[in-house]
Amino acid sequence: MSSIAVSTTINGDDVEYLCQPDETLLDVLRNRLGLTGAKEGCGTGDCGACSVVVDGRLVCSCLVLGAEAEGRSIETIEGMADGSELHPLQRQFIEHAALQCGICTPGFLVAAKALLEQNPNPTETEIRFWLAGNLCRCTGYDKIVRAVQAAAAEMRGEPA
Amino acid sequence: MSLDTTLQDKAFKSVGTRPTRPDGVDKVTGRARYGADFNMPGQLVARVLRSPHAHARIKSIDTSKAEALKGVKAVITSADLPDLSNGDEGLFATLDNCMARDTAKYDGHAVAAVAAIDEKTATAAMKLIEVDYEILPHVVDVDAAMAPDAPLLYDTVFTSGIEPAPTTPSNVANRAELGHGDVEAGFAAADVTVERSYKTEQTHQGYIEPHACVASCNPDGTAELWVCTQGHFVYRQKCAELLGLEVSKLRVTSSEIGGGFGGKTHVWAEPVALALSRKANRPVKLVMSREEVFRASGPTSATSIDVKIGATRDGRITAASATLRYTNGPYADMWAELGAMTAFACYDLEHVKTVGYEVLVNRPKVAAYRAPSAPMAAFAVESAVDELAAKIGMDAVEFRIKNAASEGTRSSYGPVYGPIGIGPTLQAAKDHPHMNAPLGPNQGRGMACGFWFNFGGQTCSDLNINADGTVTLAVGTVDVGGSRASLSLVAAEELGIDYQDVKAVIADTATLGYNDMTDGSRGTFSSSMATISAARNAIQIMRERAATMWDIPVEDVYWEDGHAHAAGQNHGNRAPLSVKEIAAEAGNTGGPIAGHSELVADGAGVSFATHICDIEVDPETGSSRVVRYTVIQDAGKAVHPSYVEGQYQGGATQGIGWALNEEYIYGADGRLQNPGFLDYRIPVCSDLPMIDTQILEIPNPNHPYGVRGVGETSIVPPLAAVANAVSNAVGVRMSHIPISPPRILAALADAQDG
Amino acid sequence: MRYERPQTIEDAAALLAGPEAKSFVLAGGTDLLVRMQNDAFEADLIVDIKAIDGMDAIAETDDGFVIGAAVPCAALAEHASLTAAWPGVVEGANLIGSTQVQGRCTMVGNLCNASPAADSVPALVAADARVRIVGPAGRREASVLEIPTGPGKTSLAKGEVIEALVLPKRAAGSGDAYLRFIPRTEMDIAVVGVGVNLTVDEAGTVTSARVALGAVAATVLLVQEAADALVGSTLDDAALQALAAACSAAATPIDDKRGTVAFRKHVAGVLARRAAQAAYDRAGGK
Amino acid sequence: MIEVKLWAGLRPLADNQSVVRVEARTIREMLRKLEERYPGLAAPIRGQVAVAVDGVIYRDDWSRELPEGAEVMLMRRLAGG
Repeated sequence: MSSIAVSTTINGDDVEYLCQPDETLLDVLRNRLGLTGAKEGCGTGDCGACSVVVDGRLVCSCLVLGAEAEGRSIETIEGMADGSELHPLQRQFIEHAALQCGICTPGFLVAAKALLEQNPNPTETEIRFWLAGNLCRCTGYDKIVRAVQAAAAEMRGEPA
Repeated sequence: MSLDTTLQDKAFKSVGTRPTRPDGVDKVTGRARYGADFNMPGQLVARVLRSPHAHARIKSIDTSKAEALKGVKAVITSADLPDLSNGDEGLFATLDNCMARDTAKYDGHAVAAVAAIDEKTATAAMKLIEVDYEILPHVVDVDAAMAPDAPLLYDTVFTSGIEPAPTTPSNVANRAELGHGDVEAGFAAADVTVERSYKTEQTHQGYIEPHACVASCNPDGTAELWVCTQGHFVYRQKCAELLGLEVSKLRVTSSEIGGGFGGKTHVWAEPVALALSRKANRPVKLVMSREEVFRASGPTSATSIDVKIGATRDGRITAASATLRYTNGPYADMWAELGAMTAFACYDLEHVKTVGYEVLVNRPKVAAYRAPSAPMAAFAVESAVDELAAKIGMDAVEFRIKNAASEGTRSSYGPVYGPIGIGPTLQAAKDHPHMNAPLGPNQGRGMACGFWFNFGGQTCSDLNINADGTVTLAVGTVDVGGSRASLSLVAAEELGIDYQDVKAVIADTATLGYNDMTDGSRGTFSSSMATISAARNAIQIMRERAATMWDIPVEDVYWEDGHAHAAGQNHGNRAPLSVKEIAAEAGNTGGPIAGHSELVADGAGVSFATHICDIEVDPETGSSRVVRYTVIQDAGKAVHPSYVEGQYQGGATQGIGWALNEEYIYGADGRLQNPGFLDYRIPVCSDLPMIDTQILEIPNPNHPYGVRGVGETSIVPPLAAVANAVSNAVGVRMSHIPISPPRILAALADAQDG
Repeated sequence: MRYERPQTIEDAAALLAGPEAKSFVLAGGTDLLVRMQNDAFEADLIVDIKAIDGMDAIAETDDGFVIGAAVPCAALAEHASLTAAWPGVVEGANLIGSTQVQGRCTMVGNLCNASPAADSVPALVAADARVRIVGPAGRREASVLEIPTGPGKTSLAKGEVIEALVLPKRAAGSGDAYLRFIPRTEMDIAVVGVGVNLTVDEAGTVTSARVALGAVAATVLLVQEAADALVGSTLDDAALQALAAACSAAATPIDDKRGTVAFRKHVAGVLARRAAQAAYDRAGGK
Repeated sequence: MIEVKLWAGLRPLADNQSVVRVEARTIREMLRKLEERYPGLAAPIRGQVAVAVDGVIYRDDWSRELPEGAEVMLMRRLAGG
C-alpha cells in the first residue's frame, strides 16, 4: 500500500502531507499534523468529537479519508480563535461553564460555529437538533445550549 | 489530622462566586492534552486481542505468526503478566480481567496483546494470533444465573454470608443482610402493603474519551505512564503491584480526563501497555476503541429487585424490605450490598431489612458508576413508595415528607444521621412551581428521592507562594469536572487573595504525596480540606516572615484579608503586609514560602436529592419525551455554583438515559450486540429540555466551609422519577428499565387487554 | 488497498470492473468508513467519485430532478424547488445521521448500502424514483425498488456504478411525506419507516398513491394494499384505518436490538396513517 | 467502654456476635483490640472496613477519638464513582 501525497488548506494555511489510502482525516490531523484538538470518541461518526468543516460543510473527520482532502479547505478547532482573541462561542462556553471534562468541547464549538454561520438566530430547538450529533456525557447539554444562545446574541450585536 | 475542621460561621468572598475555570482556554482551543493526545519518541502502537466468546476455556494461544510479522515488537499473553497477587483476591480479579488466564469469562475479555510500529501492523499481527478455545456454557441474565441449573462460572464459589455454608457451588458469591427491627411485625401492623418486582438493565458510564495511555518501561526498572484516569496514584499502586514494579520508580501523570463517572477508577489496559513496553523495551501507546470500551470496561450491574413496603392508612411506613440481586460480571464484589445499604436510606423506618446477592455472570467486570448501585435500588424503592402513596390516597411528596429521615434517625444501613437534607429537598420540591404546573395531554409527572454516602480519603496538596505573590496550588485529585476552579476559589478564600492570583494544577505521582481517586464525590470535598490546611500552613509561615520583616514577635502578627497585620499597641501604626510584599522578601526572610498538607479527609456528609420530572408519552407508539425536569439537591456549600449545577444536570441526564433507552443488549450467543454510540443510546441534545436546578446548602459540620460531595447523588433519583412520571402518564406501573418505547407500548396493550 | 479518484463515470466503472475482488464506491463515505473501522473489513480498491463532473449537482429538467450520486443530503434541503416538489424525499434524506453526517452522506449511498432501515429509500420508492447506472455494458436505468435485494446486497453487477437519481415531475395536487420511528429524537437507525406519496383531485379524492415501508422486511416494501386503501378516498378515518391495517399486515419484521416484531408491526400502521395525512395535506387535500 | 456494631458479614468472624464491647479511646485502639480478640477480623480490617461514629463515616482516619457513649459501627468500605 503506497502513500498518497495530499495538498490541502487547513485553517487558511497550505499544508502538504503523505497518508495511507485507508487513513482517516482525523488520523491525519492528529497523528501526522499534530492537530489533536479533534478528538476520537467513537471512530464511527456517532459522537461528533472529531467535527471539522470541509469546504464549508460540517463533517466528522473520522468519516473522511485523508486522501479526500486534496484541494479542499479544512477548518479545525485550532483555527477558531483569531490570534489571542477567542471566538465568542469559545468565550461563552467558558463563561457559561458549558464544559466539564472538555473532551467534547472542540467538536461542539466547531459544530456551533457552523450553525451560527448559517443561522445567526437559531431557536433552542434548532440548536438542539443541529447539535444532536455531538455527544456530551457531563453537562446534560443545558449550559451548552445557553452558551450557544449567548454567543449568537453577542454575534448579532445584542446586549448581553 | 492537624486541620481544624470545625464549621466556620463566615461570610465568603470567593467561595460561592462563579469565575471562569483555569483550564478553560486550553479546552476551548483544542490545546488541552487528553489520554490519546500524548506521544513519546519511538512509541509503538498496541492492540488487544479479545475473546469473541462469552465463556470459553483457553486451551492454547499460538503467537508465533504474529511475532514473526515484520514491525511487531512484542506480543504478550497472561504469561507475561504472571500472578503476583499473593492471595489478594481483588488484585487477582483485576489481573485476570486485564488479561485472561485459563478462561475467557465474557465477550471482549482480553486474551493477548501486540505492540508494533504502527496500528496497521499491530492489527495485522493481532489477527495472526491463534487461540484455541473450548466454548463453555454461559449465562448473562441475573435471574438465570441464580437458577439451580445455571451454567457455573466457577465450581469453587460457595455463597458466603449464609449459615450454614452451602455445599454446592453457585454463581452467587455473597449474601449480605442489613436492617433493624422486625419487618414481619411491621408488615403485620400495616393497613396497606405494596409488593412488586423490578428489573434494570446494564448501563455504561459512557464517557466520551475512550481509555488511553502511553507506557514506557526502561531497562533500569523505571517506568512512566501517561494516562486518563480518575486517580493516578491508585493506578500507580495497582500497576506496580500487578507488574512487580517499585512504586517509586513508576511515575504516573494524569492527562486531562474526558469523563470517568467511576469507569476510570479501575485499571483496564494500563498494565497491558506497561507489560508490552517492558517486553518491547519501547514506549507503547494503547487507546481503546469505542467498541472495546463497551465490551471490556466499566459497565454497572444489571439488577433484579423485589420490594415490599407497608404503611398505615394515615401514611406512616410500618416496615420495608427488599431483596436485591446485582450482576458483578465474573468477579465477586459488593455491588448488591451497596444497593442494599442505600435502598431505604431516605426514610425513617422502625423495621427495615434488605438482602443483597452478588451474582456472577459472563459480562464485563462491573465498575463503579456514579453513586454505584444506588440508582437501581432507588428505582425499585421509590416506585413502590409512589405506588403505596397512591394506594392510600396520599400525595407522593406529602407521603415522603411524613416518612423522611432526619437528624437522629437510624439509617437503614446502620448509623444514626447527623444533620441531613432529605426533608428540606422534599419541602423545596413541594414548594417548587414545577410541582404545581399544569400538565398537558398524555403527560405525567413523577418525583423521586435519592441518597448517596459521599466519602473523603487520603489527600495531599502543596501550596506554593511565588516570588510575585501569586499562588500555585498543586493537588493530586484529578479534575474531572472543574475542581481546579473550585480549589482555586478555596485557596483564594483562605488566603484572602484574588481568585485570579491562584493557579491550580494536577501534580503527577512523583511530585506530590499519595492521593485517593476522584471518586465517591470526594474530589472537591477532600482537596478543599487539604487546600485549606495548606493555606493555613502557608499563612503561618507568612506571619513568621512578616514578623521577621517587622522585627517583632510572631505572636503579634495576625492574618486578615490577605494581609499580615501587626497587632497590639506597640506595632499599631505599621501598614499591613500583602502576600505580594511578603513574597518579594522571601529570599531574605528564610527562603521559599509554601504550605503543605497531608490529611485524611473523612467526614464527608451524606447527600440527598429530590427530582421532579414531566414526561409526555405518545400512546400510539410508546415514544416518550422529557418535557420538564427539576433537580433539588443539598450541596452543603456550593464552592463554584455553576459546576455544582453542572453536576446536578449531568447526573440527571445520565439517569434519564438509563431510565429510557440505555442498555446492554446480549444475543443468545452471549455477545454484546450494541457496543457503539449508535445503538447504545445515550441522550442527545435534542432529547432534553433545560434541566432546572435548585441548590440547597445544609452545611456539613465536618468541613470548615460546610462542603458536601455533590457529584454522585444526582444520578440516583432519575430512574425512579422517570418511571413514576411514565407510570402516571400511561396509567400502568413500569417496572422494567429502560422504559423503552416497546415496553411502554406493550404495557399499554396489556392494560387494554386486562 | 488503492484509492482512486477518476474524472469520468466511465473511468469509475472501468476501475470497478477491474480485477480487484473487493472494490467500493466512495461518495459520502458515512457507511463505508464505518465499515472500514471493523478489523474484519478488507478492501482492494476504493473509487472516489466526487471529482467526476456533475456528481455533486442537482438539475431540474422537464422530466423532473436529476440528483448526482455524490450530492450530500444537506444540499437537498438547500434546493428550494426540489424541497417544494418532493418534501417527503428530502425529509427522509435529512433524517440520515447527524448534521455532520448530513454534510457527507448521499441518497445513492444510502440506497446502495442496502440497509433495510435506510431512511431515504421508502420515500424514494414511494416517489417511484429511478437510478441511472453506468457499467461495463453501458448505461441502463432501474427503479430504486430494484436496487437493494437484501441486507447489504444490491442488484448492481460488478463494475456498475450509479451516476444519478431521477425523481419524476410532479402532477398537480401531489404530496409526499416520510416518517420514521426512533427511540431518541436523533442519531438512531429507523425502527420503522414509512414513505407515502399521493395525488389528489380537486375534490380532495386520492387518485393515486404509493406507500413504502422500511425496516420491517429484508428490503423496503412497496405495499399495494396500502395504496389501494387510499385511492378513491378523501382520507377519511376508514381509509386511514384500512391503510394502517394493510401496513401492519404487510410488515414482516424481526425481533432485534432495535425493536420487537409486535412493536414494529403496530407502529408501521400508526406512522403510515400520520405520513398519509401529512402527504395529503401537502397535496392540498384540505 | 464502646459498643461496636458489626455488619452481618463480620459476625461469623467474631463468635457470631453482632455487638462487641471494647475499651478504646480511638478508632485505632478499637480496631486493634477487636483484632486481638478476634484474629479473623484482621483481614477485613485491612481494607474492607469503614467506621461510622455517630453517623459520620471514617474510612481512613483511625486517629478519630471515640466519645463516651458514641454509636460505633463497622461498615463495608464503600466504592464510589
